[in-house]
Formats: sequence, C-alpha cells, structure tokens
Amino acid sequence: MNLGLTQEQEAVREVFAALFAKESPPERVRAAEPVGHDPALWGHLIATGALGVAVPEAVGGAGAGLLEVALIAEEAGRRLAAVPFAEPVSAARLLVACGATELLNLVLAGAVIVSLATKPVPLADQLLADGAVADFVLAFDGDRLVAAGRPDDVRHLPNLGSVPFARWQAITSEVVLSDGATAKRLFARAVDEVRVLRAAALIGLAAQAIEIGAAYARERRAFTIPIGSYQAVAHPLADALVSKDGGQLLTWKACWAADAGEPKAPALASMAFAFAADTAYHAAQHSLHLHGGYGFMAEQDIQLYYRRAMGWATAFADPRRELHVIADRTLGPVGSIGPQESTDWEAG
Amino acid sequence: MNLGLTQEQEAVREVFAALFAKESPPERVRAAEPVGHDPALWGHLIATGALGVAVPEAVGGAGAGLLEVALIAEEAGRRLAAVPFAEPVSAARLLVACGATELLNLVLAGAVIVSLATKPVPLADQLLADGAVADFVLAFDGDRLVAAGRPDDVRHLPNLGSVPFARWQAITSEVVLSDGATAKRLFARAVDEVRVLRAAALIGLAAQAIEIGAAYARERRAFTIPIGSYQAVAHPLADALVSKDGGQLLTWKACWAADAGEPKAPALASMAFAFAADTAYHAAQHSLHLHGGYGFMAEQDIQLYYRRAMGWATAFADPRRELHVIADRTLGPVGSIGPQESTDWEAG
Amino acid sequence: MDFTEASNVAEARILGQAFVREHVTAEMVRDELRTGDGVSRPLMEAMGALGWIAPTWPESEGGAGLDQFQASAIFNAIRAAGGPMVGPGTTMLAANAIRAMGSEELKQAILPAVAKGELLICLGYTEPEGGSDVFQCQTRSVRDGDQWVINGQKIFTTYAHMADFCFLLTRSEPDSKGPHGLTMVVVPMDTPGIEIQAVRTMGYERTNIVYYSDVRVDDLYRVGDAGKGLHVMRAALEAEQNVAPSSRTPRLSDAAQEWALAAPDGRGGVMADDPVVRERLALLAIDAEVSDLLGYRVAFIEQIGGKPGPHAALFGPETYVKWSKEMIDMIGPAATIDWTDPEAVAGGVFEYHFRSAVASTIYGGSSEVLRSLIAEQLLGLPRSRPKT
Amino acid sequence: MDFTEASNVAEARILGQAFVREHVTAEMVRDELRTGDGVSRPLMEAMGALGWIAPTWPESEGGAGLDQFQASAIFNAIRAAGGPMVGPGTTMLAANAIRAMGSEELKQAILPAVAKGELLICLGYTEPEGGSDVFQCQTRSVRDGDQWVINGQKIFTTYAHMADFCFLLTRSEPDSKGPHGLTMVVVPMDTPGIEIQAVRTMGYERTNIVYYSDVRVDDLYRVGDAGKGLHVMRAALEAEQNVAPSSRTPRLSDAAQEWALAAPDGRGGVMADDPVVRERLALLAIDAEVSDLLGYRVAFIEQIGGKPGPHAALFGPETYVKWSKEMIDMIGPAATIDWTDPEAVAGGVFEYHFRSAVASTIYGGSSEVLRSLIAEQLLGLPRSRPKT
Repeated sequence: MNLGLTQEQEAVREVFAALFAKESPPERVRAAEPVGHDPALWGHLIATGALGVAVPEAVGGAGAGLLEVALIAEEAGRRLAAVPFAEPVSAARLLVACGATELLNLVLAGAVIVSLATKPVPLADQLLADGAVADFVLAFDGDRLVAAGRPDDVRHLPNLGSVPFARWQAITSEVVLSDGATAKRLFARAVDEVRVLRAAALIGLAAQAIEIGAAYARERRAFTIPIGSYQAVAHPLADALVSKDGGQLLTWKACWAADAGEPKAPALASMAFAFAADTAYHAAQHSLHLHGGYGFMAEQDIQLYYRRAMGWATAFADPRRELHVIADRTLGPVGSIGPQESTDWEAG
Repeated sequence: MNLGLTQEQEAVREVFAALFAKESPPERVRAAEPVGHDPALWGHLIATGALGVAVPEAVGGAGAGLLEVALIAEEAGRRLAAVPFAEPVSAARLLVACGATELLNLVLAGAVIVSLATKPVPLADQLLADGAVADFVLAFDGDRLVAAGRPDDVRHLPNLGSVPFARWQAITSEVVLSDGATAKRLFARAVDEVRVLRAAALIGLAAQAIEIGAAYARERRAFTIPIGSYQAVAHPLADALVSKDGGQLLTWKACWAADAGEPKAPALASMAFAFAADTAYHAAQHSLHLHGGYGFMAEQDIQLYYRRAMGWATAFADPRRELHVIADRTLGPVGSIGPQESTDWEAG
Repeated sequence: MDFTEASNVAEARILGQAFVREHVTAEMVRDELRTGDGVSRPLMEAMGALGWIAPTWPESEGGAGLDQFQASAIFNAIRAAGGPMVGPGTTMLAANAIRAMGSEELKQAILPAVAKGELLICLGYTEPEGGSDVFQCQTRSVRDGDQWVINGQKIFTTYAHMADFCFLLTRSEPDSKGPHGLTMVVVPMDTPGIEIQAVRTMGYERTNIVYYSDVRVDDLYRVGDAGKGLHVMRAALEAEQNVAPSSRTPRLSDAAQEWALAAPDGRGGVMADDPVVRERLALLAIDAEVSDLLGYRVAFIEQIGGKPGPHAALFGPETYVKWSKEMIDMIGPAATIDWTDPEAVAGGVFEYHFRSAVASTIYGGSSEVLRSLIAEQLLGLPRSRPKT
Repeated sequence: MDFTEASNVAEARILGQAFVREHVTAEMVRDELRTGDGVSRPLMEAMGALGWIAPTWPESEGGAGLDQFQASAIFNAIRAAGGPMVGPGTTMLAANAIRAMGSEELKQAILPAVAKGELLICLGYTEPEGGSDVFQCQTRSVRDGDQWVINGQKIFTTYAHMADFCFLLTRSEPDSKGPHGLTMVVVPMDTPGIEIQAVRTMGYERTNIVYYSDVRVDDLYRVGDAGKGLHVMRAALEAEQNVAPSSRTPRLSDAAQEWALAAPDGRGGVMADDPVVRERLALLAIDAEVSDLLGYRVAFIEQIGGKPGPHAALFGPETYVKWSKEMIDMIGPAATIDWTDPEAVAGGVFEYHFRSAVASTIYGGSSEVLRSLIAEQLLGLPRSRPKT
C-alpha cells in the first residue's frame, strides 16, 4: 500500500499545473465560452505531448499510464481548461490498441482532433461531447469500432457548461478499426478511461471551487464577522474537502487498477465517476451559494465552476444511472445470480 | 382553501393530546417496551371510542372522517403510545364496508383487537405489525378478503422499534368478508388509510423529537455557550421543523382527499407516508445527535423516538419503494403511457 | 379543512389564463430571456387596465379588490406563461409601504399611477459591503432645506435602468448604526447624479449597480418619518397586500412530468417508464406538493392574523435548487442546451431553471438567515450571529 | 502508487483470521452482545501472548514489531468476527501516553503487563457538564505528601467496572481554566473511594459513571508533569503507535451485499436483482471504498510524517449512520428484529449496526467538532466557537 506519487508523477503534475495556471486563467476561460474551446491552449497541450503521455513510447508517446494523464486532467479541471481531453486521450489509446498508427501520428502531431462517442448506439443518435471541435470520432455501434470523419455541417449547440456539444448527422468518411468481441472489449475499456479522466477533471474542479469559496469566506463579512465563522458556511465546505480528497484517492485507485490490469478496475472507474460528479456539484454549489448575491454575477469565477460541475458530468452520464453500472460490476448483471448460501453473521 | 381545523377537530386533538400526555409518559412507554403494547392505555382508547371515531354513527361510531383519526394518531405518535392504531382503525372501517357488524361490535367494545395485514400476499409470508397483540387480522390474498383468527402459538419478535411484530403461520379460523374486484378496491383503500395514519403518527413523533432537541439545545452548553447557538445544531432543527409542518399539511390534505373522495387521494396517501417517514427519521436523528454522548443512553427519551422513527416506518414500507407507488399513481403504471404531444415551454 | 380551489379563485385563474393568451406573446417571453430585465411595460399597462398590478387594493384605489388567493392565481398564470413579473411584484413592495406610511401628497403622486401600471419602482436596499445585512447601509442622505442630498452606492438594483423611481434606503443620521437612523426615500430615477451600471448574471437576469452622487430629491419623496426607515422597510415586507411569489418547484415538476410522459425511451415506451425517472419524479412531486402547501399556509395564516414563519421561503427555493440539478441529470446533456438553439429540450426550460434556481436561495433572505430566524423565533434557540 | 495489500499485511491478516477461528468463539460474541462490556479477558490474554495487544511496539517491550497496516489487518480481522476490541484499543491509548510521558518506574509497573494482555485501562476524560469539551474538567486532584487526593465525577467511562486502572484527567491547579493546570493520573481501580454506576445505552453497550471521593493515589501513578495534563492527552491521541479503528461502513456494505446475493426475491431470483436494492448497494459500495481509502490515507500520511486531518473520522461514521438506516429501509422490517430471536436477518447484524452507528459520530470527536477542525486547520477559516 503506497498512496504517494512518484517524483516523475509529481513533476507531471507541477508542469501541467503551471501550464494551466498560465494558459487557462479565468479570462481565457470566459473568452472561450461560446464554444468551450481554446485553440491556443490546445496548441500548448499538443506541444507538451499531453495527449501522448499515456501512449507507448514505441508509437511516439511517453509510455506512462492512466494515472499520469489523470493528473493532467485534474489540473485541467482545476483551471476549467477549455479543451477536449478525456475523450481524446482515451481515443488516442484506442487507436494504439487498434494499430491505427497513421491516425495516431496525426493526433500526436496536433493535425487532427480525434474524440470518442461514448455510447454503444448509432453515432447519429449521440450528443457528442467534443462534436463541435473534433475532426474524427471513434464510435462503436454494437459490433464495429469505426473512425468517423466530421460532417461538412456541424452546428455547435450552446449549453450550460460550455461543452463543445454537437450532433454528427452525416459523416464524411468511415474507417473500420476493429469488430466483434475485440471491438467490444476495447470500446468498454476506452469508455472506462473516459470515466476516470472525467472524474479527475471534476475532482480538480471541486478542489478549486473549494479554494475559491474558502478564500471568500475568510474575507467577506456578514453581521460584522467573517462569514467563514458561521458553521452553516464552514461545515459544508469541510465536507466538500473530505469528499474531494476521498474522490481523488478513489480516482487514483481506479487509474492504478486500470494500469495494473486489476479485475476491480471497471467497477472502480464507474465508482470514481459517480462520486466525483457528486463531489464537484456539491463543492461548487455551496461555494457559489456562500458568495450570496455575488455568486451568480457573471463576472464572478465561481459561477463558471458551478455550470461546469453540472455540464461536465452530464456530458458523460447521469450519476444515478451510473450506479446501475456499478451494480452490474460489483453484484453481477440482473438475473445472473442464483440464490446463495448465507454465511455466519458478523457482529459490530 | 381552508387549512384550519374546525372547533370539533380542535377538541378531538386536545382530548387525545391530554390522554396520551397522561397515559403514555416516557416511563409507561419504557415499561411497555418488551412487546410494545400497553394494555391499560389500550383500555383508555377503547373507553374514549377512539377506534370508532371514523366509523359511521349508524353502526356505533362517531361518524367523523379520516382527518379526525389522523389527529389522534398524531397525538399518539407524539407520546410514542404503545398501542396498535393505524391498522385497527383502518380494519374497523373495512369491517363497516364489508358489513361485518358483528366483529365490528366486538372491536368497538374492546373485546377483540382486529388489525390489518397490509401486503397482498399470503398471510403466512407477512411480518404483521400488530401480530403479537391482535386477535384477528384482515388479510387480502389477491382475491379474497378474510378475517383470520389468531394462531395458538404466536411468538413476539423483539425488535428495534418495539413494534408488536409476529408471524401468523397457522390461523385458527377464517371468515371471508369480500372477494373479487370489491375486495381489491376495499383493501387498497384500507391500506391507503394505514399510509395516512402511519404518516400522522410519524409527524407527531417528529414534532416531539424536535421539541426535545430544541429544549436540550437551549439548556446544554458546550465551549461556554448554549449548543443551540451553533448553526450546526440549530439549522438542521429548523429544517426539521419546516418538514414537520409541511408533512403535517400533506397528511391532512391526504385525509381530506380521502374523506372527500378526491381522485388524488391515493397519490397523496403514499406521498404523505414517504415524506413523513423521511421527516421523522431526520428529526429524531438530529435531535439524538445533538445530545452528544447522552443521546444514546437508554435513560434518555430521545433514543425512544429515534428507534421508533425507523421501526414505525419500516413496519409499513420502504420509503424508497413507496416512491414507485407514487409514480404509479401520478404518472400511471409502467408501460401504460403512449408517447404524447409536448406542449409549449413555460419559462421561469 | 378544504384544499379545493375556491370558485372565486378558479375564476381568477381562468381570467388570468385568458389574459395570458391575449397579452403574453412569444415575443415578450423571448425578449425577457434575451434582456433579463424582469419588466414588460405593455404587460404592466395591460394588467393595470384590469386593476391587476395592485389586485388586492380596493377598486377605488385602482386595484381589483381581490383576496390573496385570487391575486396569486392571476400572478401564477402570468408567470407560468413566462410573462415578466419581477417588475410589478417588486414595485408593489414599495407601493404598499408608501400606501401604509407615506404622506397624502406622496400617495397621490405615486399610487394611482402605480395601479395603472404606469410606474415602475425598483428597490435600493443592498450595498456592496452589506449583503444579507441591509442595515450596514452606508448610503448617506442629508437634509438641505426642502431637499435631501443623497450620496452612495447600491447593488442588485434590478431593472434600475427602466425604473421611474427607486425605493431607497439611506442613512440620514451620520453617527447612527445598524437599523437606527435610516430614512427611506423614493427617488425619481431621472434626477441628475444617478449613474447605472449593468451587471449580468448567470441566470439570464440583468441587475445593476447604481451610484448616487449629490442626488437632490424633494422632501415630498420621503416615505415615513426621517430616521424611521426601519419601520418603513418592515411595512413593505409585512404588508398584507403583498402577493408572495409561489414556489417554482411545482412548475419544475410539471415540466419534468410533461417531458417524461412524451419523450420516447427508444424501446417503444416513454421515459416515464424508466425506474430511475419514476423515482425522481415521485420525490419531486412530493416536494412540489409540500412547496405549494407551505405557500398556501402563508396565505392562510396571514389571513387569520397569524405569523406563518419563513417555511415556504426556505423549502421552496431549497427544493428548487436541488431538483433543477437532478432534472438535468435525469434528462441528460440535451437538457443543458440553452433556449437559443432549437435542439434545446422543452425550449431550454431545464437549463433556464438550473441557472435561475441558486439565486432564489439568496434573494428572499438567504436560506441560512431563514433557518436562523426559524431557530430563534419558532424553536426558542439563542441567536447564532452577532447583533448589529 | 500501489493499492495492493502488501505481502506482510496479507500475512498479518491471515494470521489474524486464523487467530479468530481459534479464539473468537460464538459464545464470546454472544457474551459481548449481552453485556456490552467491550472486553474479553481471555481474548486479551490470547492476543497478549502473541504481542498483539501492542502490535506496533518492539518485541523487546512485549509487542510484535508490526507496522500500522499489519496491526490494522489483525485488529480488523478480530473486529469483523465480533471479538470485543474496545478494551484493548482504549487501553493502548493510555499505554502509549504512559510510554511517551511516564516515569521509568510507572512504565515498568504498567507497560509489560499491558503488553501481555493482563491489564485493562479505561479512560476518564469526559464529565457530565463538559461533553465534547473535556477541558471543562472539574475533577480535582490535590497533592498531599507523596499522594494525590482525587474528588470528582466522570461519565462515559466504558468498562470501568472491569478495568485495573483509569487514565484520569484531573484539575490540580484550583484556579486554572480550560486546558491549563491539568494533571493526568493513572488510578488503580481498586482504590477505596471509587464508586461505579452502570449506564445502559441503546447500542447494546454498557458504559459507566464513576464517582471519585477522596481517592488517594501514590504520586508514582502521575503521568507526565503535574499541570501538564494537556501534553499527556495529546501524546495519547497522537502516538504513532495507536492503531486507528477502521470504518464500519465497509463491513456494513459487505453484510448487505451478502444478504442481497442470498435472499430470494420470491420470483426465482435474489434481492440483488431489484433496482431499488442495486442502486443503494452501489452507493454504499462507493462510500465503503472511500471510507477505506481515507483510512489508509491516515496511516500513509502519518507514516511519511504528515498530518492527515480528521477526514476518515468524519466520513466513516457519517456514512455509517446514513447506511445503517438505509439498509433497514431496503431489507424491511425483518432487519429490525434483534439478535436474540432466530428470525433476525443475518443474526440481527443490521439492527445492531443501526443501534451502534449514531455513537460513532460522537465518540471519536463529534462530527461538528471535526468539521470545525477541518475548516480551521485545512481551509484557514476563522474559529466558529468561543475559546475556552
């Protein structure tokens, strides 16, 4: 049992913390709001090789694991970085698994953005989280895993969380990457990676929302004393901090399990997503609320966090429906379990 | 719209508030704990005609409605009265509806206790809320509504909430009261009456739990000031009061709807139960918690409330499963709804 | 006990719905979403023509002589259709205080025009430093002959840029503190020295910061006695004629049920068949019912002369915030698309609710202040915050 | 980063499980349920024989030289089987303080016997008026030659009626207040003047009120310097050798899953097929996982010399209370039948958890105190309660 980051992992974290602090301050986040994409920041990410951190060295990556990209996602979340990340990182690893090195090279070079459609239903039926900015989307229709090319007419759908949502009604090209059982397995793993990376981003978001709230509560006074002296302000913030720290560990464990090929990895991935979504919402909600009337002024940063806490989670899944995924993975699918013998009771 | 009680209703409330304050003080509640039944208190209830308040005058009752008995149930809940009430009141009204005046007369005279098995499954499969004390149980097996006589060997099952639970494995007699569609309709109405009366009892329980907690919070000091000065103590108590007052109104509305034959009555009955169960648990839980280490001492009254908040609700139903009953009654059963036309949006 | 809608309330509701069909146009609704002003002058005039700006005032004063329940029914019908009601509602807070405490001359100057829907009055209570604690008021008023000279700054002055007057809380006694030494003035907004700065909010609402620099106002516009601003504010808040806004939780519940009963689930049924949807809609329906009941409770207890406590003001907004989030979880990402896009679910109503809900736990007294009031006034607990 | 159980921890766990099969008898578990003492002398002696009472002490001191993770694995194995562990755990709090601050003579008199499982030490911190604020201590100690004379009253002294010593907080400086002027004494419980009154709790636990009347104790039994009781208490709380109790949330989760996977649903399947069960078990599984992780986090951060904060002490008990209620809702009324009846679900374990859970949000520092500590120490917020 070792919960510490290695020196290399700490270094990854620091580099990207510094990058996002510099290249994704609130004014840049606001400027990118209409579509939720900051091409200059994206350029920096490509230049630092962020998309290839968890891609093997043999095919042009840095050969690290999911944990390292989760650290980057967390720092991106902390600064509300207006760039696609979870799906493109997962998509890049999926390209590796499918041996699609040509497209992978374009991705790592920054020539194209490749995202992932995370539902196993026809592409046209999905609201794509990166649909407004992606050039290709990897999609699984239940049998085939394909790389679909961006339609000519893509309308960005303006939304609460500034997610670059779009629908792709008619695609311009389609390349089959894999099919059958292999495709299914690879797609499931890729979606689990999205779960974990979205969880990491939401944890980073929560961490910063708590810091913004705590800073305000230390300074702002009401009825002559700092509002942070009121338990109604302070205690939910303490709960948020505990959730954030717990959610971070859970996300890291999910990464470790995926990297180590542990059988519990899928269950942990869905747990991490559900818990992080809840954590981020409550942290941002309370932090916004304690700002009083200022909280919903457009000029305050906390409302940016509040809207994304909701938008980033729902872009992937309903946390409540995710509980049924967890149940499938911990208890087994419905109907799969015969009555078993109960064992002895355990007290206390 | 008139939310006030009539003078007669206020009088009912006052009479029974006084009765339970006198005949169900905490020491009597404790003395009755092993089985959860206080025969002397039961005798008083019979003597006051409480069981017949909502029975028509023509058959020996007082001719009032469900609202009046709910007021009694609320006062009983406030003092944790160790007597069966919701099921026997509902059973008495069911006997009226079935024309079983002979058994009804025995009930009103206090010669027998008749309760209700609230699940539409074989009697032997049910944990009967009044099983340890009832002489007859009215039960519905999906087709027939019967009055079943107490088995010779009934073992009381000791439990958290001092509910007189027992199972009736072999009954000694069985009289068919009704069958077919009529039986089904009458049984459903009777169960809804139990919902409402259990809700009323839980609301009364919540009200007193809040009072006990508030009294303690006014007096007890921690870190030199009364603990009621701490928002962490005071605010959840305020929320509990709001829930209690809201839950009381909801329960009254459910009574009114049942008495008035409103189509919304069944939906309101299940809403009242689910909301009251939640209200009672949270009120009692917070009130116990604010007592610190004293809260779980057996000698403190608040732990009596805490255990019954749980036990009285679960004796009837899981509040979460009750939500699906509400959904059936507000949205219609699953699969019953065809896609409909959406109408215009409504802003703000 | 009777929970049925009284026949005169049903009549009022039906009249309100008929009014909506005629006067609340799709364009008006869109304009409100676009500007966030909370005001439509044509709507106010149409309401005024029927005595509906001040529906609880007697007809002799330009009102409609309705009771609380009737007035609520009309206002709710207009709100449900998306008609901007912040303006009329807020104006009436000030107008009711003027009616209770103002001089005859002031009443004549203001009230008939208010009732006709011709005057719009904004509220100048909150200052940047004060927040929930309006008695931190630092905006100064100094008597100078027949005039008051006002200097200061107010925040959250919704529709200040459209208003005819501002119902302004000022400190007239220089050394006073807290609730003492305050004077209420209703300031004509075209007076020189007033500067208005727009503040955008995430809830599609516009509000304003208003700067007052040597603003000179005739003593005619003083409301109540000088130094007694506290009493005037109380009169504004406690006027029996105020029509409390109803909870939005029931409207969210209705919208969500409508969605669930119509949206296909892709398996030949509707989303209302999904257990994950059913459970949430059931819980929301309970909270909607309780919100409504607590609202009726306020009207009922006030009608019989009691003090209902802020239950409704706490429960309604808290449940509204909770469910505005849960409904987006339940419906999915399409519910976050905003009203400007045709793909928005139910015209973007869920996105709109999510953006607006959080403000509701602040504007009508923050939930924390309301919980403290309940703890102190109804449970007898000691005060949890310093006195000011 | 590595979340696998280290091989030496797995070994410790397996040894613990083997120990359980031999020493934690069904009779011992029943006795504990019946008496609520939290102590089994035979269990303590068996643990002592293996150095497991003080597993983190070196073997030369009678310990087993294990690390935190190994010690936890053993303790958890015994706890999971229902072995009463309150006695050994609490005794070690006092023993670790004595080890850190006691005189050589006192250490010799106490510690070897503790390690062997022969001595039981109870805690005398809390007084009736003080509650969470132990520094309200009014129990007086007065030096008289080579002795201390003690008068006062303590509450919540669990297993006082079985203990050999009480680790007692006293006020030795008459005019002192709060955390100053306190002296810690480890009082032999057979000293004349000690009277013990049983207090039953709803959680099947027995605790006690202990009265001290002119109780005379040799100065040998003073722990640390006179007047420095605060430091000794801190040493007790912060000793690296303490083995933090693990959260009960994961055990509740395991018990509930076991029930759901075995209990027939009456339609040929099991209760784990029911969506209402699945959703709750999934949420509980998450909270169980996070509880465990926060527990490991404490051990890990302490191991690298950091201060972990009371996350685990807050999250574990809060989720335990929540789920002990939800599991009864989910399973139904049969889960409320207590352990004395053969019909009890899973031997009454859910009823037991419900009764015990609430105490866990108080005993290890109330949740409110822990939240305030987090707010103050980790978020830099101002103090929310008066200083004492």
